[in-house]
Amino acid sequence: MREIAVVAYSQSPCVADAGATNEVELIMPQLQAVYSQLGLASAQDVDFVCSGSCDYLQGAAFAFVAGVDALGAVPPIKESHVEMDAAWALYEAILKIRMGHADSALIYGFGKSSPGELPIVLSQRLDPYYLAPLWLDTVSLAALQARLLLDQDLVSERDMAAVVARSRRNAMDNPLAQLAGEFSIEELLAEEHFVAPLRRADCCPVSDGAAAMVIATVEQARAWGAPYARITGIDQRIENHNPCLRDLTDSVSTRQAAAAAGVHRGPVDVAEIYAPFSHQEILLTRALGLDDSTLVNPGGGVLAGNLMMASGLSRVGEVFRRIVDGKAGRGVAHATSGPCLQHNLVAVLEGA
Amino acid sequence: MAERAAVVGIGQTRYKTRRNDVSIAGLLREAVDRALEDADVSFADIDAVIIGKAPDMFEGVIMPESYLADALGAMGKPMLRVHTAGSVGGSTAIVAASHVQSGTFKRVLTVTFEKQSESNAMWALSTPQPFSVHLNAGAGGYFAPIIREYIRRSGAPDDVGIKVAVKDRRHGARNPLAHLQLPDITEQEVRDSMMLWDPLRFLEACPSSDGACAMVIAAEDSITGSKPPAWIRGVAMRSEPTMYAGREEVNPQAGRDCAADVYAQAGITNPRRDLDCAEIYVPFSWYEPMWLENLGFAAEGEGWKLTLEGATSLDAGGDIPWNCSGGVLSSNPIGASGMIRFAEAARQVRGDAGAHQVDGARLAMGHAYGGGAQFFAMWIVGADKG
Amino acid sequence: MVAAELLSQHFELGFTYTRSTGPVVGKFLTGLREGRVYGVRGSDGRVLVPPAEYDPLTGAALGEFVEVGQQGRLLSWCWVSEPREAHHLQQPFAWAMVQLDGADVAMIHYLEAPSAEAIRSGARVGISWAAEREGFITDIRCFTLLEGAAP
Amino acid sequence: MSEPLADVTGIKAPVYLKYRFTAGSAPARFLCRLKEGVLTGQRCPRCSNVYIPPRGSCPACGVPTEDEVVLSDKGTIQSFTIVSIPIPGNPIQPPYVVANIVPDGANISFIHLLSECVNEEVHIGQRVQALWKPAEEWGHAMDNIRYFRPLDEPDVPVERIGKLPVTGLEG
Repeated sequence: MREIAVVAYSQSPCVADAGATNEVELIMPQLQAVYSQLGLASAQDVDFVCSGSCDYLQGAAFAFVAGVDALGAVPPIKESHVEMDAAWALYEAILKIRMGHADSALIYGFGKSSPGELPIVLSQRLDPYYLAPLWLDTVSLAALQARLLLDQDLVSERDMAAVVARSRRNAMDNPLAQLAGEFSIEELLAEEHFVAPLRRADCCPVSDGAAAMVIATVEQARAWGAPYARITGIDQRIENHNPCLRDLTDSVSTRQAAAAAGVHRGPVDVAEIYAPFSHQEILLTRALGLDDSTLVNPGGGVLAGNLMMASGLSRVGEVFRRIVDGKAGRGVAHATSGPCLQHNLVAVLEGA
Repeated sequence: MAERAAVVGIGQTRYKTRRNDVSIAGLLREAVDRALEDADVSFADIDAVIIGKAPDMFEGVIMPESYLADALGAMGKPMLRVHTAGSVGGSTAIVAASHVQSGTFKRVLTVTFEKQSESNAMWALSTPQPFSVHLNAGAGGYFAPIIREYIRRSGAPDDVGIKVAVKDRRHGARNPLAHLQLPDITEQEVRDSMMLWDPLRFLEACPSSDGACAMVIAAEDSITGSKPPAWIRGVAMRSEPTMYAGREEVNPQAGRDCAADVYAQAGITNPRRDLDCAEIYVPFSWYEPMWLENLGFAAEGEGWKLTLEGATSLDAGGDIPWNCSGGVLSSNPIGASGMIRFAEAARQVRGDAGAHQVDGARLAMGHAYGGGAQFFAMWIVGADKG
Repeated sequence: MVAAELLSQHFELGFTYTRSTGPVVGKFLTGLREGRVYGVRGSDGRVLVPPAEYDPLTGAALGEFVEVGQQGRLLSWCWVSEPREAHHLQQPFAWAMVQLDGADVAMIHYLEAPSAEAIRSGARVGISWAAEREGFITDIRCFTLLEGAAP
Repeated sequence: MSEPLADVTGIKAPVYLKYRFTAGSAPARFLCRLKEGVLTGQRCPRCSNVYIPPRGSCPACGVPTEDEVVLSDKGTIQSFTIVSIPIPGNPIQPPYVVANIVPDGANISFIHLLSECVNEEVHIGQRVQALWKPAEEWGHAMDNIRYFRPLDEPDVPVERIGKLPVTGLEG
């Protein structure tokens, strides 16, 4: 199988409200950034383009069609789109390179979640007969999961606060983060509950923004002369939809994807875990089989800023960045999608 | 470099205005169960599931692949949800094929659907947003002016669209799954039908259907089922922006480039001669002559002549029958319409197209387009490995 | 370049979808209208409530219905101190994961309770039916704590 | 005793979501000038084509368009259709003409209503001009232009549609 590498990555700041910046205007700066990292002029200089987005975030059908206006797709390009987080667009692009129909690909994800009430919007992702009509919001669903972990002594509220404190502290060095600062566990625990047992700080913020990445065969990466990180494993698995039909104290699909991606074949210096709620970071760290030797979410993770439809791709991008900066030799990126971690993707990246 | 892959199972629902006997999952399962049976496999034999549909607003279920995972036997497997507007049925088949052609999986299930009766297609395709700078005149309001320009340029007589409308409905009457069953339709009926978006009449436009289409795609060493496989000989996709200065809307470059790419992969130098039949996305009758030119079956300005000669008609014994299944003009569950074209092309080369079979078909094309005729997906399938 | 003011406007994206239920969902909703709760037996023998159309393990079509009780045990819950506009209860309420008697898995619905302090995991709860039932999931108005269940 | 009810086979599921939509910066600039009764486009720094309504990028080049250009409210019909069916949410009664109009000075058309015309005589290349609502009714909306209407000027040859300067055929 062809060896594939991440060669460029850029992410916008996570902002609560991008205001008068539309989707095209969100995407373009990120595209320009990855082009400039490689000396490319436009999407014409890669072989394939794939994006991830969701119409319902901004409430307009065909949101992704506007995204094409950011690409300079004249003459026409080879292009595709997933109505998913862009981490799955990355997955599609990898298959395209593996089959030999491309040597390089541009991947981008974007989301402008601020126009709607995101936890309520996403309640309509639940089954349309039993759960969606109840307007069971995503924060409440996560809180039900957190209660199970707490009741079974698998996690404590103090553990959760510790995750938040570390995220906020790590985010202080991350200029793209939305929430950062020095907080003690006691301070966090002193906050009142939001949707008990969750406090507001246990929940990721809603962010607007975009991210872009270029991947290529290792041969093409070398030809471009840019630093790269090889994708040595990638896998994604889905589980049952109804959260009551799953063991919510574990993430079986993350375990499956991690095993298939080969997470355990070597040391993991860094892990970027897509955990929108503090307890989920603990749960996912366990499902990925990681211990204290792994640095988890050194930029604060999505608790410091969550670009719906791009955060999964960003996790891969953050691992890439640490590897090419020489801060890690081997890292794991995780992306999630669906109610209570239904669908999970795991990628392993290693230095050149 | 790509691994060889083939369609080994195909399943479709009956297409209808309103499938009010099934849930959304039930609609998909009808197609999926038939595809699995056709391939003689069960969910246990499937490595990954690839699903496609057009905008989520049709059913008001956001990213419905989440809810559908259980019904598609996807537990513990990879899943991907494709959305490329109207071309999505074709793109989904191509993305599904890439799971096998990349050497990553042996056997995948792919399914596309639309349950348009849950809402209103016209509404779902043009949901209101503030500060809209365009007048909303429906899909026909977008495409009718392009058709008018085609007619002006080519000098085509005004009954070409009518002839396509009759031909595809007569084809559809051979296909028991087709939504519209109009075996006795006449040109006069089409001419007399209400003018919706001049020059487009009611009977020259596609219906709005509920339905699903599924396929099982397998690697060369994992072929199953008793029917011959349809070998995937070429796949291609192209996109261009909806509007840009100087854009050729009548004969989009994305379509021409996509066709050139897929023909090169399949070794086709003259599509009319080399292909035995084609399933081409024609939601408005006039798109047949337009696509005949765009896809290189006829010279520019000459496509309508093939239609008038009967070259695209199975009933007239044409040399290059188009849309023997009845096409989008006979059935249109939007998200599935592209995959139906791809699947029907495969049925032809498997010799399994029933009453709309083209005798001895060995090489066929499936085609889909979407957005403002800006997203294209095409494949060539053959009875031979190539 | 002319600086533009920020142009914002509220809008509602909405439709009243007409969903056909198919036989399994239809059986459950018909039961609700009659004040009964039906589950379905899965391939592993578990009773799933609300009934799944397709087996969560094998994907097989399911259809063996089992009537279950209208009381059950609270497996998990969370307290919504500030209900959102879309929520059906506008006083502070809980979401509940309830395993009904005779069922092997939980279902999620609203739980009406005086306060978070009145609730504990494992509590006994029962269905409070809507005054008028039409064959919709909201025929169950919510769950309520059963008398004497609170510690 | 009332008749037993039939089994449930369908439900009505209202899905209504509220959003606060904010126009993008390029569209907002366009709409603010429109409120003053001025049609503006934006020029691509790379290919020099002028886009109306501007969407923030030149779709062909994929670069931001920031150079604003004031356009004429006279234009040419690139193509059109006569709409005979009612469109959900559109109050205009059919039949009416919807035309792809390229305003002088722009290189792309937009769709707008054409009126005060004989529907059967509308044709490609025909010259038209905007009829504006009274200024006091202007808002951030394209319907500040009530409709376009035919202009007594010679037709534009097809190959020149989309290529006229702001001064139209004279220029």
